[in-house]
Amino acid sequence: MDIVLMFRFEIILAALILAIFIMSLRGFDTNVKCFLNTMNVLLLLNFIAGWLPLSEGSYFSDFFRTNGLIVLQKNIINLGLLLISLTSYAWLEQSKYRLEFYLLMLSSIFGVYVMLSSGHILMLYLGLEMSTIPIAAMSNFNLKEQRSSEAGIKLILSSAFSTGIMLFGISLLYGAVGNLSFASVIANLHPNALTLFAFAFILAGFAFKMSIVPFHLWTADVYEGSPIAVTNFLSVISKGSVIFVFLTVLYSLFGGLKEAWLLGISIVSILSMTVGNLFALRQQNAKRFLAFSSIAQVGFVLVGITAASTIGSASVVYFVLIYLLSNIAAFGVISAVADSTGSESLQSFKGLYKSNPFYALIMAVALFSLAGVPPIAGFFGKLFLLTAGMKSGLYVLLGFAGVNLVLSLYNYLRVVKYMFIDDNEAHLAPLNRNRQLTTALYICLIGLIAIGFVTPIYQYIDSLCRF
Amino acid sequence: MDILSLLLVFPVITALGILVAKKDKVVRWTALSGSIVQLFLAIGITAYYVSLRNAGETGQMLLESSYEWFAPLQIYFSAAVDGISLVMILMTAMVVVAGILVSWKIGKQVKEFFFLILLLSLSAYGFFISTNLFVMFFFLELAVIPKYLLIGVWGSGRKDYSAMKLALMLMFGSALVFIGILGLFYFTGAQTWDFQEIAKMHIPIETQRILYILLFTGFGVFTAMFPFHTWAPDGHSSAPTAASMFLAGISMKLGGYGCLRVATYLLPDAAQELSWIFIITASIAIIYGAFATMMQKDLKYMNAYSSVSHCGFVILGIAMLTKAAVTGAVMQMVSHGIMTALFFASIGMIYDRAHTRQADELGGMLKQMPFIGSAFIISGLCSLGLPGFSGFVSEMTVFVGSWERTGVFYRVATILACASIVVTAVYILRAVGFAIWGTVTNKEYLKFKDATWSERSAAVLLTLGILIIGLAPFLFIHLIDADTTSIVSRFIAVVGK
Amino acid sequence: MNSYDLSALLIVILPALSFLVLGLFGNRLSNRVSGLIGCASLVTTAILAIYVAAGYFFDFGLVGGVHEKHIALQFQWLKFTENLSIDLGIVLDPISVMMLLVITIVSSMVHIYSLGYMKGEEYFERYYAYLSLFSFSMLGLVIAVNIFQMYIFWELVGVSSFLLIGFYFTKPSAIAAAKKAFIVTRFADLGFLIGILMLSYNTKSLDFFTIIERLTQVGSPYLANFTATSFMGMSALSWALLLVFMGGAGKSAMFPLHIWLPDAMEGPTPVSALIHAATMVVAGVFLVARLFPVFAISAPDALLIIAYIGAFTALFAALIACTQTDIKRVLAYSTISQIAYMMFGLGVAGWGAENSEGFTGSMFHLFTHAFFKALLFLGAGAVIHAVHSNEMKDMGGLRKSLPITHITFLIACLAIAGVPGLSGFFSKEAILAAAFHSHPTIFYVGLFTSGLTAYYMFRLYFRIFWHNPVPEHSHNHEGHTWAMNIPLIILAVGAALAGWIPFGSFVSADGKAMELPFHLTFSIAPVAFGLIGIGIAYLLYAKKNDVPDKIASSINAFYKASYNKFYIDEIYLFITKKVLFNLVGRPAAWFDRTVVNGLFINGSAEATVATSRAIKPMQSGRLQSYTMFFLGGVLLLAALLIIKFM
Amino acid sequence: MEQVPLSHILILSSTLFFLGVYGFFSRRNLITMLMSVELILNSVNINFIAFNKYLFPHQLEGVFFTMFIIVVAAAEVSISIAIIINLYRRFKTIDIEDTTTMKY
Repeated sequence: MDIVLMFRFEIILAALILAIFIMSLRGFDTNVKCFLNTMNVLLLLNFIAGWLPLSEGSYFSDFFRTNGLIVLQKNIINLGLLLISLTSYAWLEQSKYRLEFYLLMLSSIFGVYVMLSSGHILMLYLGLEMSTIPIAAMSNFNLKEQRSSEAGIKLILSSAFSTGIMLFGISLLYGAVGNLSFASVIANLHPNALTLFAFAFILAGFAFKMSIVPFHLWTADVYEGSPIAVTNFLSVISKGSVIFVFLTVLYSLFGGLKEAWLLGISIVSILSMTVGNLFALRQQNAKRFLAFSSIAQVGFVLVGITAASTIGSASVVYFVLIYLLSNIAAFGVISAVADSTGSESLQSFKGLYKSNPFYALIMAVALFSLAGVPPIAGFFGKLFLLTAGMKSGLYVLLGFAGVNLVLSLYNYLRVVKYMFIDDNEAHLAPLNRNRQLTTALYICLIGLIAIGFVTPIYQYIDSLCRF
Repeated sequence: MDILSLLLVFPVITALGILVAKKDKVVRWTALSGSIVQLFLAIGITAYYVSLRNAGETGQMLLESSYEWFAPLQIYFSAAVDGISLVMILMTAMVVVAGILVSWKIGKQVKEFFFLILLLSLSAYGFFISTNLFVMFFFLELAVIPKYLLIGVWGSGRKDYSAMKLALMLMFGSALVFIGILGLFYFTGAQTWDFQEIAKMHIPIETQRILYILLFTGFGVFTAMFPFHTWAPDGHSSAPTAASMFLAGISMKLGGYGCLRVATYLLPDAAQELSWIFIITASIAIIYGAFATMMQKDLKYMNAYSSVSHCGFVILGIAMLTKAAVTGAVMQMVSHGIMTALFFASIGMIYDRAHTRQADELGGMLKQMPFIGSAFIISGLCSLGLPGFSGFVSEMTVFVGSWERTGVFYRVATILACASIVVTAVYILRAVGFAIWGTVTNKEYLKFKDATWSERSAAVLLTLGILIIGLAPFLFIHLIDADTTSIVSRFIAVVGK
Repeated sequence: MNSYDLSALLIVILPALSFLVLGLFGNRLSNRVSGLIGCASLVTTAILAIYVAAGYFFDFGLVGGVHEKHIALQFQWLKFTENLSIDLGIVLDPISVMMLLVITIVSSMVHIYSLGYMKGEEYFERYYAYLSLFSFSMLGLVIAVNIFQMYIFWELVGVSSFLLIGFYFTKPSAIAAAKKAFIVTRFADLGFLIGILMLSYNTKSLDFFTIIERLTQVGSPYLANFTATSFMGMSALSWALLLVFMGGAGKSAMFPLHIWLPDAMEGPTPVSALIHAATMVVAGVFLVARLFPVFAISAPDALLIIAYIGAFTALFAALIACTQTDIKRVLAYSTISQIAYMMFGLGVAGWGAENSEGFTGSMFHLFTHAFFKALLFLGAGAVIHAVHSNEMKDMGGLRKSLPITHITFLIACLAIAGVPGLSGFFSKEAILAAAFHSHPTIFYVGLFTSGLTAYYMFRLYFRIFWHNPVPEHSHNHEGHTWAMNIPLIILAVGAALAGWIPFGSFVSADGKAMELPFHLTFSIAPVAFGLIGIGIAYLLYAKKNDVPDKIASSINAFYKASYNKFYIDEIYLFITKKVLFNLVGRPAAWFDRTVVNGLFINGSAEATVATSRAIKPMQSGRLQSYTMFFLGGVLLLAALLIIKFM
Repeated sequence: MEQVPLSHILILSSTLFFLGVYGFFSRRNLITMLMSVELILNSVNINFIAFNKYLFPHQLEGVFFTMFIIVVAAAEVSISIAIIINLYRRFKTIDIEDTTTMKY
């Protein structure tokens, strides 16, 4: 029983995947609405199941381990999964390959789980790959679209390249320590040329997945080319999960090289914040805009990570939760607008508040949360990251963070201005709303308001992060 | 539920009421009644505070209360008041009521407008009562977006530019402030945000220097300190009347309060060592702001620049570190808050009718609209520091206090500040002569009606405020005396006596 | 609080009350009612003032033959520091009681006079409100116990004069004059303020009598370290006192701060009579008199400067007065000249029973001048009311149509010309005598000026009442209402007889009664000068002839200069408009817009945008360049780490 | 016969690695780029094997890692090929230089 509880995420997911296979054989997906709603219900159950009583421990000679924090992270991922599937309802209704979509998405999630609870670098590697490869296929989902396939090829090739680089680093690490289980790496990792070299390469691999400057360049193109649902998934699930793992990698795996990675992380953090915001400054395509904004956000996450302590990981997890909600909300609105106007340009948001106050308000809340403006939860998320960052007394880093707060505020206010202040010459008709999307948006809204004020949430995260 | 939290609960309730309200009429009345209740609540709290003091309560701050918020990060929602925060709260409540009255006729998106106004007021109350630096910062930030939207949506002129500039500059300021309070959080030894706790710590001077500059500059941006003042003229002039009243009346005071309560009070050694920097900026702001005002044609620009000049007195008083000067700074904050609100209100009333704010295009307003004209003149006279109005007592207190600092540097700064009263007279009288006196130039103006009941009551309320302080300053002094003493006692060393 | 104190308090309160009533509800009252309220309150105060004065001079003020100061009321109003605070209060001492008399009497006269003069004017009630406000502030000024209290009411009289000058607020000239008056005096008040700050800082007190005590006692530490520092050959104390005097000079229109007073004649004539002749303009004299002991004992050098400024102004203004054609302007300049008399009267005085006759003299002159100058203005007002013009050329031969005005005006002219028996004679005599004893040069200036005074006053008189009748203005205004005539008569009586009061026994620097010296031999010269002046005026202006023009053309340059007030206004205009506006204000505004905002704020924004443009190529869309960046990043990172930590 | 020293093998693998990288940067044909990625991965494999054999012979961890790498690489390639085929349908070319519709 114990093992079932411990593997519940993986088991349920495997079951779901299997179920989809069977459906595909039986052709259950002919009735679109029924299929999609079933999937959403199933994902909801999956999310609930995540909260079953927990059991810590590790199996397969520490290849697989789980603990409260990991369970929480998986739950957050599940929440994101559910919300994404809800928001992409309208799109999937038209799409021919909705079943494959779920198939690929779930298998990618499976990879994420493996990655999250890996106790060995091999597992880490496998999880990373399993979570990435399906996304490449997903991003190419609009088979008829040039941009989509371009996105696909860019993602797969560059990820393959980065994998190569990371693996090279891992091989060097192997050469240095001889056994790649986390325990042994932690035990006999000493700062020397080889390990530092290896660390740099491995860091690059993760940085690629988190799209940290200067390893970020694929992000914008892929986000723009892929279908909105996939972009959403990329920006929230894959990025978030890698951030979670990155915490473990830095704090425990490379804990021995702390001062080394402190320097490296601060540099790339400054770069990501600044470059991300500077690029977002000029974007007119909504998805591309959010791509760069997410790059900047990761920069802030890195500021928090530098704390290298409870507050560090707690604030990061807390932030990722908020970031997930805000981004999903934003993408949800974008998809709604894009569906009806057919354009993903920010211009099409002009005068949104007059025609669709609901969407406009959701979007505004999401953007304010990203910009870190009270009383939306993003404010707390971002400021806790900075608070964590100050722990190591890096005034320079904090200074850049401050400047970037201003820059990012400008970026987000630009969109707010479109929605609330400007009025649209081509008057926007009230957009069609389906129940699923609305539900998802409401969940995000409530979450974004509540997380800041329901104190137990943060305390729970904090209690899990104490190590 | 303790009494101070009521100050926050009422605006929230009112805001929610506005959200659910259907008709504009209902919205207006909800907002008005809510803010009036708030005003009386503030008065009540003050009375209660005074009674406690007279009963011999000797805490630095009274009516303390604390609720857990983010316990792991030491963030508690803890509130307390002393005289200084009380007078600020009273001023805020007054300006809020007046602002709502003045924007009675506002046409579009009434619900949103009053909602944002109440959000602004909420932020001000929260800022003044909270003793936890993080919460303070939360409320400071809370005001930024409402300001942006108020200017952007309801504003006039180059509103997009002004709104964006205001939001960004204030964000910059708050970023500095936040880094500063993070420094206080970590490097004061005890990891706490509570400034009464931090005040007990001894902070090494090197840390103090950095943090003092960060915090004072950061809050200085809010109170339009030279050279970070340029958001003020554009912002004020583009904003709708009520928003201008809030910006100049309340938001700028958040900055001043922060400079005093956080920067100067918590970092006394650095303050003694480095306050000369801000004495310089303040004197520049005062005299140069006054001269810049002299050249303005647009009445709102004029008052905005004069606000820069007047808030210079606040900075000067705080930076001079003598008791009288600090008292004067607090007085000036309250006085300027009310006075400038009245000024903007009367300008707004004129603008609503004439649709121009160019002084030379106006004229004969006093003949056409005696009430509004008189309101304008009264606020003008208060702004040029006429005895009997609040401006005089506060400025004189600052002067006397600044003169306590011996040494040529301080004397020169003080004399410059004094010199500004002449320039102030020049531009105020120019404005009065052009816009208010004289004959009606434009035939259109002959159709103007004088103030409506709501405008009248707003003006009367604010004028009362001005007169109370101006005629009975001893009440005011009595309220804040102990607190200024306890603040100044931290840097007795430099002042000598 | 005995009846005297109570009535002293009432004297101040009543006008304030009537101001409040008229200001708040004036627009609901009829003109008649509001006028009556104003008059009633002021007449009451006048009666109370006489009562208090009588009480003070003969009863409670007199302690062992000396007029001690008596604090009727004092309370702390605004506390700056432990020992610096603004107290409001009422002090009764010779000069303040004397001023109370002057102000209340003249003010009540003006109130009554205005009933007729302002009949049917628009904003009648507002006019009376302003008048009451002025009376209140002026009374508050003279009874000040605290130098800051004086400053407060100083500002208040300034603003009420501003409001009254600008009473016809639709007339551009009136607006300009009001602004000029306020700004010039404000500039002077800046000096006053800084002077106050210096005094208060060095004496640790704002209370008049404490300051005087601490700065006059021999060997008091305050005096010592105040006079220790000196600047440009004068002690800090002298500088402080001169700054204070600067305020006084502003209000009392001493050269070069006199420019506002002639323009102030734009206000209604009764206002000119009250504010710009009798009361407010002597505030400066009063201020110096209040601090006289300090001046006389601790800073004689400052006092000397005052004396010279006074003498110069007296002559200067008299010269201008000779050529003006606007009758009110003539009176304005004569006012300046007469106040200057009082100034140098104080200036030449010293401490001690024998030297301080200048003090008494100037106070005496202040007292008498109030009567005859107010009378002159009211008379001029009556004339203007009749002919609807200020210009001499529209007048002449009015003695038939305006007998009462004519007689009273003549009395006033004789008084000011110093004809023996009339009030002006005695007071001017005292001042000249004092000057003669201490500073002969000043005495000769004063002597010559008194001649000029007689000349231009009678030039005025003849030009108005004799000369050749001008055909138009047929309509006879004689006996425009009793309201206008009664004050004329009362004041005429005052102007005639005020001189016979044994003034010295009431008012003196140290409170001890003193006998104003009076030698027939001495008084020959001034009287002679006066008569000569009158004679010349008679020859030139009694009948219409072309001699004046001849003379004018013969001394053309001088005449022009004097006619144009020696171009002082132009100089001021240059300084303010050209220098302040164009060289300070404009650059400041420009700097703010272009440099601070443009360069500093917008510049940073533009820089940001430019950077974001510059780094655009990074995102070239070409996968291989992306991966190159990738590899470059890795290698750099690795290199950095290895260099840093190996 | 004595062994080839580890260093030689490492040199070889590194050369291979950079060859792959070079190919990846210089080739414009997508398929060729995939092949260069394979080169990179193979250099990694050589590393693992070498380290395993020379330094830690008692465990087969490196070898197993290699196995997994090969498998994953295969999966990767399959997906890439699929995408490339689809891309060819859209662009009528598999030249990397032409697939740059999205930039800046």
